[in-house]
Amino acid sequence: MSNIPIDLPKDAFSHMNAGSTESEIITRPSITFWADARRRLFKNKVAMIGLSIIIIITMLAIFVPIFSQYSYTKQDLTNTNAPPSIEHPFGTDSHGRDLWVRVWVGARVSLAVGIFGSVIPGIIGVVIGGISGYFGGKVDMIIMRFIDIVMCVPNMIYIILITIYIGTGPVALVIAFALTGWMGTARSVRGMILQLKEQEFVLASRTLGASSATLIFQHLIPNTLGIVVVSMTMGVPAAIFQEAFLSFIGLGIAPPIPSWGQLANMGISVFRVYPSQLLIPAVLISVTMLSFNLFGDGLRDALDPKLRM
Amino acid sequence: MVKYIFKRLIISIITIWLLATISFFLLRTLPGNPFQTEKLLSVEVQERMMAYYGLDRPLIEQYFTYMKNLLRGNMGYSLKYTNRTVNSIIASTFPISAELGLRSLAIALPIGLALGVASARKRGKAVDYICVIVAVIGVSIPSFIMGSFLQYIFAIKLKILPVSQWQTPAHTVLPTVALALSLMATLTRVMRASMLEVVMQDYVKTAKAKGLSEGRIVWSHQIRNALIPVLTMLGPMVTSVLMGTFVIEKIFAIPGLGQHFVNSITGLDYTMTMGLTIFYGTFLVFANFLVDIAYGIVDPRIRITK
Amino acid sequence: MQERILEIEDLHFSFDTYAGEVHAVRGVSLYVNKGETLAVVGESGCGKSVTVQSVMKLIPTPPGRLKSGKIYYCGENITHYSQKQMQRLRGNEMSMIFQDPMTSLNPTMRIGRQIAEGILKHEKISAKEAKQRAIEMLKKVGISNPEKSYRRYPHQFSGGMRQRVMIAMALVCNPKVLFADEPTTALDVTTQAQILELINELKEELGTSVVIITHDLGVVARTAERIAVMYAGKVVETGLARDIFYNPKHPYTSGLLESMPSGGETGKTLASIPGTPPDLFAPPKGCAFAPRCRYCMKICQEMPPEATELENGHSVFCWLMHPQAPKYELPGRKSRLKTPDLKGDL
Amino acid sequence: MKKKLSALLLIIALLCSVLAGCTTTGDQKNIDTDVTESNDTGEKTDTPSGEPKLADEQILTFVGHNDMMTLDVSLMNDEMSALVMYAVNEALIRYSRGEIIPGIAEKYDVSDDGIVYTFHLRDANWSDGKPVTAYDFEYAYLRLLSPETGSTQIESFSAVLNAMEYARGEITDTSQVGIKAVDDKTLVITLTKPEPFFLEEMAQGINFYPIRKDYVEKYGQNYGSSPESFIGCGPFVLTEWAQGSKITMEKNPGYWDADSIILEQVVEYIVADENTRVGMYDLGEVDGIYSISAVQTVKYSDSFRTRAGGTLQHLVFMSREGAVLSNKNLRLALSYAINRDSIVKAIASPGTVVADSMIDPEISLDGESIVEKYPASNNVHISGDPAKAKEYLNAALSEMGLSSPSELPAINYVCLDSPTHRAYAEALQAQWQDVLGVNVDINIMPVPQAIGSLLAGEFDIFLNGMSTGVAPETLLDNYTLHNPNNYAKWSNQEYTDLFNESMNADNLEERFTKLQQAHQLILDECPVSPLWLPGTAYLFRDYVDGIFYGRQTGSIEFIYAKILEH
Repeated sequence: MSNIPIDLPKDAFSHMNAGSTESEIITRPSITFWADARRRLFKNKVAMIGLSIIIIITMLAIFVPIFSQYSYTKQDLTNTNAPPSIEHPFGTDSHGRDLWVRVWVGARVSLAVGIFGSVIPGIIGVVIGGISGYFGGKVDMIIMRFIDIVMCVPNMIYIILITIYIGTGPVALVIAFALTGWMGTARSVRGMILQLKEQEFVLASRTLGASSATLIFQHLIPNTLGIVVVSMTMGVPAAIFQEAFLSFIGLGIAPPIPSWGQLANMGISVFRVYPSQLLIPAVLISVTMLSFNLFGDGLRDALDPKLRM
Repeated sequence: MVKYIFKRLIISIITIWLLATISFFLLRTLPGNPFQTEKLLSVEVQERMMAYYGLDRPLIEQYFTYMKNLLRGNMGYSLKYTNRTVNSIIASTFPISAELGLRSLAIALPIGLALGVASARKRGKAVDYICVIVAVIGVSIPSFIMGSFLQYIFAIKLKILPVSQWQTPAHTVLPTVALALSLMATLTRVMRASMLEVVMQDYVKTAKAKGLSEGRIVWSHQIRNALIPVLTMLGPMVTSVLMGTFVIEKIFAIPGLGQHFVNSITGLDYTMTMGLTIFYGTFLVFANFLVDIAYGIVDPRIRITK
Repeated sequence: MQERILEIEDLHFSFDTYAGEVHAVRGVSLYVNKGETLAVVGESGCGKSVTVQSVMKLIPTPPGRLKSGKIYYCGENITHYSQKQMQRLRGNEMSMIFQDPMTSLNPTMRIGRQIAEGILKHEKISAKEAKQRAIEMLKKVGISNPEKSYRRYPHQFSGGMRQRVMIAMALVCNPKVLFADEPTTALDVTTQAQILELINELKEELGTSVVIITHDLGVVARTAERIAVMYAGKVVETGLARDIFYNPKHPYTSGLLESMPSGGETGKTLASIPGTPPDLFAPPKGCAFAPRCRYCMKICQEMPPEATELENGHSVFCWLMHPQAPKYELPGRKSRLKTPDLKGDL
Repeated sequence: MKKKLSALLLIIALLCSVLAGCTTTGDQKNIDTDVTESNDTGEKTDTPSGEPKLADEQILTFVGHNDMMTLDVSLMNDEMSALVMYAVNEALIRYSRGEIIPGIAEKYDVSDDGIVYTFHLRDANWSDGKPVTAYDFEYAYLRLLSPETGSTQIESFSAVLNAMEYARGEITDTSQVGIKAVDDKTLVITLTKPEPFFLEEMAQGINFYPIRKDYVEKYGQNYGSSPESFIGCGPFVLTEWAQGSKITMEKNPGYWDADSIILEQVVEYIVADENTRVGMYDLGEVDGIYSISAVQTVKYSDSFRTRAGGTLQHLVFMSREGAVLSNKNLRLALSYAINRDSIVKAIASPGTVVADSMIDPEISLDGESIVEKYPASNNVHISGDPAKAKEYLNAALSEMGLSSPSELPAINYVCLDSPTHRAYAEALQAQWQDVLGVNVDINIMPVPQAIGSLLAGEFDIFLNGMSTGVAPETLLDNYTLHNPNNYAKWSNQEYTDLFNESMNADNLEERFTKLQQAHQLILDECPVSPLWLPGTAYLFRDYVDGIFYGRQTGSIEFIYAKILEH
């Protein structure tokens, strides 16, 4: 008892009503899952560097072609394969076109193909995987069997087949990616849904009479969203890669629209003679991929609930 | 077990049959004529060739003929390599691609997994960042650029390795490394993610509470469990790697199977494309089967006992 | 005075997170005597698990961080033991059972090996002998057909059986202290009783001290000789089980007891403590329980209460114990202690 | 771990430094378009001063881009097979250094009416020692024509009596076909009508080699798919064919003219990637590259050589009723807008020559170029004629009732999936846009689909490259009425009449005059527009002497080459 201060004012022991004080207010801001994820992401320097590069490249892709004095189709056959100069910061290509503009127009195409080529199959995968996992039984069996079969077709053959059917524009490429790229996502979403389905909150919602659609779209899919978002982010560089590969085998986007894959492919054929024509698109592809991958890694770390404290 | 294998076999056969059927009709509806090369053939010759190969017959009849031959293991003659059978082309090129693939896997698997483990164990530290960045660079450079650079640096500039061809072990170094780099990168990433997941598990804490050393915990409790997701992707990965990679084979002039996957479809070589699709599909089904068995060994929860 | 196996003095333990520091344990002092069972009771998140896990140094740094305080094991200061030094203690001198037997066993390793690897780590015996010991231990924890079970995988056992395996694993090296972190929470009621029975039996047989962490007063009633009640990272009351049950001095303890259903009084609505525990990102400057306390006084919000020592080592951290404070009769447990009701979840 | 990491970092550092190095050196170079002019003869090193010493080792290695498809003469239709076949087999007559020289046939007689050709065979042996007989030739030719064989090459024999009828299955009796072995040493070929270009066809064609019947019978459909299943009678013997990788040929000591063969061994590597091919050449792993692209010649501006001709690249305009380009003035506008010269200089392979007619100027009879003697031209200046192009465009627009080129319907340019075709398409597209403001959509397709579109008429513009053959009418033949190969779907009765009159003419003068008129007509109507005769650049070390590239594809002649001391 000796350590208790003796000199306490009389009113120190006056009664207070519980709950009437300020300390009742919970001091820690209520952190939702997404807010928490955002906070973690912003703290992740590597991911933020990745994001900044993506933003810079996107900005350049949007604005350079608008403000440049050259158009990406304007040829000058008397000034072909020029080295970088003040007039042409990246030099000119085999047709004497300004590579600075072509690279940034190519960025538009590659980024668009990358983003749509990843997001659209991602969405298809989520919907099909969600349906398959949720309904289970015959529906699941048929969908999974179908995926098994389709996955047996070598991806390359499949994509080439589709591009032969529908052409080689950016839109056609995105369609090809959409048709070929949804299976992986569908499978993993299905797996997650199968797990989630058994959990209490879903049972609770079901007993309260929620419809299938409500369950799938309000309970199940949001809970898989974290992983899907991560896989879509990772899918962007994969799609850019895929486009580059198709360009390499000659089935990329139709000229005169450039893409990074095409520029790199053009560059590779002249790389011994004019290395800058390969280096520029190669570095840009690699840096962009790197940024998306780093950002995706950061996103995954941020969205992993197990790491939440 | 026998029953399980039997059931798997039946499912596999049905899968491959459906695969063959779908690819057959998909391919035949493609526009174009397989006999046309840049040297134009006259309409007469072209029709003659269609008739010669029976491609003018009703599609359904062609389908049954093809299936009948397929049952006997005969995938027909290539339409481009006019007097070589698809079987013989696969038989002569697949071993080369498979060798390259196996060499790359032999490098990529241990290093990739080790980097993944190291990175996860030192999460957030310099080692982690270096591993992650190395891994990400590995998947961030398109293989045609990576392959060309490696060749340019080590063969042409430094002159320490041969430029191309598939002859002595020295010839295999560059293509193996070029292929292994991207595989390694993928494996590192998957293993890292998987390890991070495992590290959080309760049984790791249990093992720690038992007084086991770090090394022992990592080795016998974490890695084994972390390998499970890696195994899942190994089936398709091994299949596609052993089937050859177009880009690497082209750059390093390796007479493997990979080039045929692209050339046969762009050249509309029906029999070759069909043969490759079926070969690939069968191989994948088989690889997945093996993976499932391996799964059972690593993860007793799904051991096949029925 | 009995031999003290473990003593914790003024332990402070925090987690560093992106959002800031979480003060999970804020000055906990505890001790465990040889051969006795100490129950640490409190709501989830009050820091009980963190306390024992920090004793065993199971929490990785970062994010965990031992800020201050001292830990003595058998009189030796182990506060700053390295992981290597701890490895010799863990499993051998002190071991631990976790809450969820479903996830605490490695799913890909035979249980026999999981038990034996602990023995092999701490004792210089052959693999064969280790196996023999493990089989004996399995028999001891009541696993039928231990030879066969030795070769089984965790998923082939039920939850209760798995917890038995966990116990076998924890006790196989004859540790002096067993930490049981909510050992029955994940089990069904009948199994809970069996597992507690088993822990009690083995404790008697092996002379092990047990620290049982629980939020379930029913569990406490069945096993503990002494009780420490924790709230918001601090011990608020500690003493012999009967003193705590029948003569609680802290309003929180009293509230806990009131919210525990008792066998006799059917039809009576269970009391509950309104409000939620404070956030440990920014612990209140006064008594952490004050906002929920029906006896709250002005001083409670200003200053943290100090310990008031009563008889039999019963000590309370509450301003009500101050001589100047008004006196209340706090309700305690009314029915007899020896009719435990195991449904007393909070 | 650390070691591996540092090794990786080292590699990355190396990469950076090497690449940085090559940027600076690369900047100084630029395409020197004059290079082509100083190098367009195929025989640069062919005029040795004095007697150069031969190297001890007579091994020639070179690298090509494609594997050969088959060694079955009857099925063969690709360049790389032809290349090897030229060395490992021998036909009755050979085409070498631009002229016809004797092969297995010692001599031949032509009947006065120009219909019956009699070949007298020399004593020559197959590489296994058995004699080559006229029956081997008869068997080979009839096998090629037989409907059982499935050959794409039957048209090589179209001049031969009843050959096409037999090939089509209209007659089955081979004795009615004008190919007859009289005895072991005499082969008689009878034509339908006199054809002065038949010998050229035989010499330059790739399917006139003999075949050993016993080999075909032994190996069946696998005949010619490996060195074992093939036998030839040429100056070299195929000893190794590592498919997709390497072809090795050794000198055939039993060849009748073995004394003039100096090389002991020829090795061809097959490497699909051009950077790799050039790298092998730089490192001295090979003595030559079969063909290199225009851009690579920049690095070897004083050592590469070129060859030209054999193929004419021309635009086919879809002229069918209802198509956008059915308007003649629009077609002419497009043709006049093209600056052929600038495209050839900037993009085309060195050795490429601008063309203004549909007949290869190299096609000649008795040493006289036919198109020079009977000229016809599209009259477009090699640098194009923008003013005239616009005139034609305005005329076309007013005929079509349009006020600006932007109102034109979409014009679909179907482009073969190849880097050069792509580059041409992009250049043409830009010129049409610049000069005329006409927008053309490029649609790139893999070869089978692209040609499928060409045959089906599903295109507006198609850049077609066709072999010009040995006879002047080769390309013009297709555009007659109702010809299934009339790619432009252009129907012109006058043209058809003129062409048929030319074909049925009694004498050469009339034949060529009528052809000249038809030729001029098609150029004026412009369903097709000649662009250029593409050349090929190739690279051989200076010490390789006696390499000659023929006019036709696949006729690289290394058989008489020798390796000089170096």
